[in-house]
Amino acid sequence: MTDRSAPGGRAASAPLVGRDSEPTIFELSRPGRASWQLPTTGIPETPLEDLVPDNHRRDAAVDMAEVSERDLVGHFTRLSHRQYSVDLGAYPLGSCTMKYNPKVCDAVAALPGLDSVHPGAPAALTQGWLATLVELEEALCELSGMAAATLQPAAGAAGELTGLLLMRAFDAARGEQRRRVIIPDSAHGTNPASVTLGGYEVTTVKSDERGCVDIDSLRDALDDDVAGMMLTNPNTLGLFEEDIVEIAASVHGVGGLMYYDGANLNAILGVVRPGDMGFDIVHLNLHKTFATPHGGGGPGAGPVAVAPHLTEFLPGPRPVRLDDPDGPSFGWQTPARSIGRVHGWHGNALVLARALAYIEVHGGDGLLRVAERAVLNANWIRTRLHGTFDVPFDRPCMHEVVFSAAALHRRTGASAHDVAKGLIEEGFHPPTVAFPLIVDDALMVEPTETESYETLVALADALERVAARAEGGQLSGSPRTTPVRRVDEARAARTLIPTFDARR
Amino acid sequence: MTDRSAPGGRAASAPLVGRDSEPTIFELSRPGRASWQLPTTGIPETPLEDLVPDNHRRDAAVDMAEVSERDLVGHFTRLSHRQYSVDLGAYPLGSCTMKYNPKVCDAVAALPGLDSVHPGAPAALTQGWLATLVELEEALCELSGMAAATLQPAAGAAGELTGLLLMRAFDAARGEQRRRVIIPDSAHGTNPASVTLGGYEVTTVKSDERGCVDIDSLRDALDDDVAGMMLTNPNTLGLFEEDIVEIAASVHGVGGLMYYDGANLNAILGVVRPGDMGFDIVHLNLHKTFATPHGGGGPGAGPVAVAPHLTEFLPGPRPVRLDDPDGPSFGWQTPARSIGRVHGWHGNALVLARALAYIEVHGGDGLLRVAERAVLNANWIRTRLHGTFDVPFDRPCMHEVVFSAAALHRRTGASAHDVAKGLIEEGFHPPTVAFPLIVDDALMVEPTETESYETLVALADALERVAARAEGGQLSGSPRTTPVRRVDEARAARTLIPTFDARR
Amino acid sequence: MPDYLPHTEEDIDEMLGFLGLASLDELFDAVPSALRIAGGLGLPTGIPEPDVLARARSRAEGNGARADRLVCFAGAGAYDHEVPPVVKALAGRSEFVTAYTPYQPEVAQGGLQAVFEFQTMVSRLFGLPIANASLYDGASAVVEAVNLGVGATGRSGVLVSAGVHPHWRAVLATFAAGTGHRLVEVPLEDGQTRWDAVADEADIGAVVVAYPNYLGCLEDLAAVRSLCDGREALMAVVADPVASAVLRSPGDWGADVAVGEGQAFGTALSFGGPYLGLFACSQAHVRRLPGRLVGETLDADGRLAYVTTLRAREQDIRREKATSNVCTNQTLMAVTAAVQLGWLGTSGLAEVATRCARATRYCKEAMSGLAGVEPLTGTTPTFREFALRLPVPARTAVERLAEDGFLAGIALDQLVGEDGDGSADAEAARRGLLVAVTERRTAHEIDRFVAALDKAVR
Amino acid sequence: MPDYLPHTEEDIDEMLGFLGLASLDELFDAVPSALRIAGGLGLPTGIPEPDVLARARSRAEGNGARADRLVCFAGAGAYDHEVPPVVKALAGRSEFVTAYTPYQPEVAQGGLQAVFEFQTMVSRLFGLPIANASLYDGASAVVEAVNLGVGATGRSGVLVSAGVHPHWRAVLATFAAGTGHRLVEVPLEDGQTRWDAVADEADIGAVVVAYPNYLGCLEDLAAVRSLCDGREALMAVVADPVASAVLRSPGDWGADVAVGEGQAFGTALSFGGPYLGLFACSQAHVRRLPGRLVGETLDADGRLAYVTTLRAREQDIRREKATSNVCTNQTLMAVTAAVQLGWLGTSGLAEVATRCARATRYCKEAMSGLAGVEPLTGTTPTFREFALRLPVPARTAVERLAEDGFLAGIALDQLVGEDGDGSADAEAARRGLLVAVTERRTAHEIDRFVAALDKAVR
Ligand SMILES: Cc1ncc(COP(=O)(O)O)c(C=O)c1O
Ligand SMILES: Cc1ncc(COP(=O)(O)O)c(C=O)c1O
Repeated sequence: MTDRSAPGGRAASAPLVGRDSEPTIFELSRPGRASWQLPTTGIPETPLEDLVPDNHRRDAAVDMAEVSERDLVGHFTRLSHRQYSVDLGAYPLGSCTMKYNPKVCDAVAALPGLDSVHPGAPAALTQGWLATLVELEEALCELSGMAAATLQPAAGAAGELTGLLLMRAFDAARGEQRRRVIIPDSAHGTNPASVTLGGYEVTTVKSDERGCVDIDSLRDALDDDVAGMMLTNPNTLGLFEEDIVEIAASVHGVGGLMYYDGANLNAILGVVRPGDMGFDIVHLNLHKTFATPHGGGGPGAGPVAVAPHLTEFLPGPRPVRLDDPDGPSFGWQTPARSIGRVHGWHGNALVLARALAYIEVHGGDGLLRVAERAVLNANWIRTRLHGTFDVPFDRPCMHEVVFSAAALHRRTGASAHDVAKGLIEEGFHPPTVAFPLIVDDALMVEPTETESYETLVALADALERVAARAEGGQLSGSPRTTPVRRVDEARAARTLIPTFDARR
Repeated sequence: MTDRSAPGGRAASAPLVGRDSEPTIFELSRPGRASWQLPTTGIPETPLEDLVPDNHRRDAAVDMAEVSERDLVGHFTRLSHRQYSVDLGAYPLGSCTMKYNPKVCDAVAALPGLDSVHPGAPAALTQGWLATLVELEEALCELSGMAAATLQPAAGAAGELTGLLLMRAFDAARGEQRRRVIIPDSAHGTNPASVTLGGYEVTTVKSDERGCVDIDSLRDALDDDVAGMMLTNPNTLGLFEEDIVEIAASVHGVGGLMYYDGANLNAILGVVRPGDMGFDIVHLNLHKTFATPHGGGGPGAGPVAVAPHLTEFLPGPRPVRLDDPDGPSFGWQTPARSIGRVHGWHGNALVLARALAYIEVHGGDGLLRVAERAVLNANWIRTRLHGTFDVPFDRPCMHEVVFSAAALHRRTGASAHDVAKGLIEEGFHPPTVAFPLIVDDALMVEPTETESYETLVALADALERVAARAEGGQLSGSPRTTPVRRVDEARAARTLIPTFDARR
Repeated sequence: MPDYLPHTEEDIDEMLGFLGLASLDELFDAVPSALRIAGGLGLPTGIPEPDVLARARSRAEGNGARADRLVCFAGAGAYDHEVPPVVKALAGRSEFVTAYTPYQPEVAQGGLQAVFEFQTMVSRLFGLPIANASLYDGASAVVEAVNLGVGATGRSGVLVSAGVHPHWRAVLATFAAGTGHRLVEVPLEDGQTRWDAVADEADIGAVVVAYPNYLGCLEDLAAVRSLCDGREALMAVVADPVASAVLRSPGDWGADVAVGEGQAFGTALSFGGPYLGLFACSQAHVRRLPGRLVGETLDADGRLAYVTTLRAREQDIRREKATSNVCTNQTLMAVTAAVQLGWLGTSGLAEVATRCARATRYCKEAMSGLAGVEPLTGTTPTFREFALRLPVPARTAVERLAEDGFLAGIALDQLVGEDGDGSADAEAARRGLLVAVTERRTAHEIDRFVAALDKAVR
Repeated sequence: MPDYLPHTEEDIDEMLGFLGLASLDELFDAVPSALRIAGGLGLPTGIPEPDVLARARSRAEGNGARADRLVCFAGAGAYDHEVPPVVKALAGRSEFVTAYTPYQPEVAQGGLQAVFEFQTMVSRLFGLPIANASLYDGASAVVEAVNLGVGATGRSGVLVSAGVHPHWRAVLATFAAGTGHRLVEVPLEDGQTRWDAVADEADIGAVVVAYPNYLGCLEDLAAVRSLCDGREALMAVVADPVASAVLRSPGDWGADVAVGEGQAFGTALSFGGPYLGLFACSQAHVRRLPGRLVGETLDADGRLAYVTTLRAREQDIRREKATSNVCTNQTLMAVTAAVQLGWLGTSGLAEVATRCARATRYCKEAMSGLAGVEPLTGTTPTFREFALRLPVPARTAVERLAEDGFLAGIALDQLVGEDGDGSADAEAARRGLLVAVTERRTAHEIDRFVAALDKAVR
């Protein structure tokens, strides 16, 4: 097949009528063409030369693509047809919680009274936004069992780092300078990376044969140089750390703080709260649990909630309720010993507004149902596919389940990666592969609560067919039905072409 | 290949990952599932039995599909991936004017102050809408060279019938009862159908060897029983009726009225006006010329503009400017001898608002450019493909050009229809086939002004490749790359299955 | 400033060169120069998009009656129903919006299947096996029903209940001037059609009745069926599709044709259009069906596929002998309705209808208690709309209530005719107010509305 | 009332049966019962969608500062630029909105290619060969630039111009607590950085300067380049990407890293987020690049394809040794920016920048004529934003002008710190007003704004 990347208004590059590539917008470009239109302003047309001093002015305009509005629309619409999404089908990526996001949340975020508000406007003119933030904070505190929260962090990893800086501040305030933070070997990669950026050293503790923190290893690792421990619960294997009370007590016992990575909160909404488990700091991934669509990579939001002894360190300024009966109801306040800002403004506000809408529409009762259905779905998949793939830690899981294709791999040469590509041909987005790292050939399935029983059955059937094809040695050519076939990732890294201009 | 129409949340039915069918929503349905949510109202929950008398109440609820919002979204999003559209690529359907429609017009139609207005609200509370309608009417009159217009007709055909009833009313007012309306043999099918519904008989006049109305045949057909003549100009061959002045004079000579089918107005915007050519009644297809997206079959709008001697017959009530300096600026008025209403309310108002926005953004200057570019594009295609297909009436065309695949058909067995299917494989929507009826194996190409030169080149290249494949006898299996392959139309008519319930 | 035309100067030069032309003007050489517009169109020059939007916004501001400003109690065929964001998102997808009529089924399966599903839903709702892909609106659907009835029976007399929406009757009358149908209006009494008033009419091809009728009243369809049986006329029911969710279906009552206005299913009030003409009929009349019809078939590989079918009825083939002249229809609204009905599902559709009935009952009862205000249709059961006789002209009441934040309903005289005719009936109509209450109205809104009406009619 | 969960009672029973469980509760047997929430969450029960929308609308009403109500002259890194309907329509397509990070490139070519195009556009704009797929916002991009600089040089001292946005400097300071970077703030004089004030600072890994800086002023980047040369420090330019359309690019001035806030390209004001962190660097630093990077490659058939690349830098592989902890980024805003820049094209981008400069000049000149009002930064050239010293506290002016329909700008003391510190500088800051003027502002708006300011400061 040739790689025709011809310009012109064909829809050929949309999968609807074939598999031809879509040219880049730069290839569709033609000098002199344009689509912008700007308002009539009546402002004198002073030449640029009189506005920008010579030594600062660039010689020539920045070379952008030049296309008509029609070609712009064709291009990006065709690109959209080359992109899988939750709205097209199931997306059982473990750890990612790719649930369906109610469209009402989009409608809220698109309200002109929310999306056209300048973040620097005075509090008196942004009371609606402040109310939104404060109400969300209160709901998140109730859900996590914490006392107060900052909504500034723009994603989970930003929340982690914020949490670690809160640890530092707490340490410093008690005149200490602890150096280590403990994380389990199953932890998500952002955890260790954040620890480093927080100025701590990582101490990794092993998982035991049940897939949970090995209490003995943990005890060995603990001493008064430990600032705290980061943990998700359920952990990244989808298993609930049953010894959580003991773990928390041990860490607290050496004066450390417990940090909860909330990426897996979906499993325990309304069932159990991190605060009640003994955590001191909790970040929440609103883009996982609270239904902000992931945008192909973001934006998200990673608020951090903390126990009472840490509230004075929270980033500021924070939106707060005011008492003054004559003045506005909400204002900004910076906590006494705040670690400072962690975001240019107030956080990913529109994401926060979506999360509040999501919480309101579900309510306390609905959020519990979310957790129940998520866990039900995951366990059904686990039990159903039990014989098809190995389940390294084989017991009831929470909202996700980790299979291993290691045995299959040894037997047939087909890795978890191959299984994933095979599943694409079956019409499903694959599960997460190669994570968590402690499972060989991991296939991590998180169906989420919004997928129906029929979808689970279809997904399980598909995975069984894929496994059967693997036994028949038929997976290596997959996928065959997609706009491109298996992509050469090594080549991309070897011969780096990060822009159109780097193309030879 | 099997016809797996399995339920479940696979995207398999989206072309992105394969060619499996999408199940109907009824197959995705499962009793007890639902996605509706309705507002809290606080109204007492009186049982239905107390609200609807027994003899009127149905026994069981109407069986609709029962799906979750997630499955609803999956289903219709996947369906959308099985649908070609202007936004995906060129759509050179002759007579249909499938130009790109600026998104700003959608934004106008979505303004809450327009789309949430009840049509029965008093004039004082709908001044903005009345202004919209009046300003549009004035612009359409200027463009068509007419005195006044009704905006009620919901599509071109409705406009035609309205125009014919205006003829009747005009006849009746002068105490006549003419019986015949003349149309050329190249006319669009709606013309004769409308004539019948208007209570007239169709008299067809032949086209001459230049593709235009044969003046002699016309003269033969004319007498004082002729109420009028319907004509498009440019005609459905894309050719300008050069003798239009003479034609109009002849028809007027016997006391007939000239009716202009405005479906082809795109070609002459700002160049020449139907009124100046001698037409008395003009309908305009706003969904062709004035950029309302066609919606997969509609809605459109077919306003009818008339010369001064016909304004008193226009449908009513009509939006009008008022003179009263103290009262509102706009009101409703029914013309003295109105033929009556032709629409349940005021016409397809949101389509009308889009058309006004389109006219405003282009302006008089821009509309002329529209016509120029549309005609330039069509002539370029004509000249370029001149050797590939026959051009039955081979001279400069206006906004569209009719080729004939008849010779190709005879030589290779590949019909215009086959050429169309071959072009789909090339990534383009095919031209109109089998219309106009007077050309054998017609292929009617209307590129429109919004397609770029590159697109024209790509389209012409593709048509040449298809013709070459026809010579090689390779077209009969086309298209191969689409969600379904060639569809059995005869079977559909033979074994009628018009609903899911009619499936066996 | 750029417009939407992609042609660069070089493109134009190159293309003209290829054509052997010296200027764009020469493209129009076929147009007699005497006819050419001299000096350009008398229209302003183009203005940029943001300016166009600003103008549209300022016009929109001029619409006091926006449903986001005035609480809407107006109906008469156009209702303020709930349309959720998800329906707008799906029906607004550009593949549905910017496609043409599906002439090439291989690349139009999405739209075709959506319409096939729509047809199924309408068929189930109306209890008839055939439903088409849409007509312009309720009014045009009635016209087509009558045309079908007259065509099928060869008899041009048509009994039309005065309970059919006055505008739709007006449209029927307009088009009857062309078709020559003889329309006989059958009067109402207490909101129900007095068929006995036309007992002597002969040569009747069709009988048209609305259910519920435009005053919200339920009609006796069994009586209509026997009337039709007696005359071998077709029974055409103009059904409110929301009411059909809880009422016996037209098919169940024996209707040959059922038509209606589908705006209630996902389409905004939109100042009256684009709306959605619903049309269903019995198997016997499928070959007279107006408009488009999608059918199921197979592709060359034996795969399920959809396609427009029975095209031989249509004007592009049948020309002057076509069953109808409808070409462009309202497909996008049909797709919207399919999405909305998919969202509602079995339970939601029944729920909306039930809530409308409840809210209407709640409002009607509260209003009947007001001094000087009385129901116009006696004790005849109504569904989601009812008419009141006020002590003041209804237009005055509507005006006053707008100041309190309500679109109070539709003044009957406005609906019946622009000016009225000065008769006693006209006077009655002047004091008649048609009030509709949908599932969106809260008890609080209704209570306030009732109080405001009480004040306004004193 | 339905929610978003598709499980019917029967589904649940069947699934539980398959699992051998008697109740949903048993799914949570692993959770120690003492920890389980008793009596449900302390949150209200769920309310239906329309009620949620109504609540959000009423909150939205509480935001007086909506740009559709107050004419916006506020900037400070967040600008009221034109975003056309076409950009919203395209960037809002659900395939872009509801996809995850492109872990499976075969079904993510659409998003990957859009980001590849975005990277190319940022690279061209900043004049540097490498650009990543986005960071959270301008502030986080500065943090990452400093981390890269310190990492590359092994020197922890960082000179940070006081012209960098105060919030961003605050964020830098917050994170420096973890990384241990030694931040040295370099003061401004008349809106330009006084590098001589830190001539003695040693062990400098990076120098950070804003161009234009947050007061709108153009800085001398040649001086920064030679400063960096002298110390072998990395030169990091915080560039306003709209200004970059007409100013010499950071790369052209010799920057090693350029970062910026991309909100101006198609993203609404959004009360501050989600925005778009732009990041570009020279080839030398590609392996220290934070965040995601899309590269071109081939598929198994030799067809062009896109994929995220150099993943070995990222935390999921590198863990505690990763160059950055960023995982989720702001891809949707990057796609939006690609669409917006595609819409603007070469000429439109230059046009927007030029119009901003013109409108700013127009406004600045008119304001300088007002009694008691003077420019804060002397005669230093500014681009699309400028600071004034008012005779009254700026917060007061902002308050008063809101009543006239203007969001007058940002009071400098609000930007610099919540409370000020009572010093003379703080007093100056209290009277400082930062005014931004975009291409959306008309002469008429500006004239009225100037008149209103005149009145407000008397
Ligand atoms: C378990 C876990 N922790 C942390 C993160 C990081 O969150 P973010 O991507 O929002 O930075 C993720 C996200 O994938 C995760 O799955
Ligand atoms: C030449 C011509 N006339 C009339 C019509 C009918 O217009 P409509 O489809 O809007 O009823 C068309 C539409 O295809 C047409 O092309």
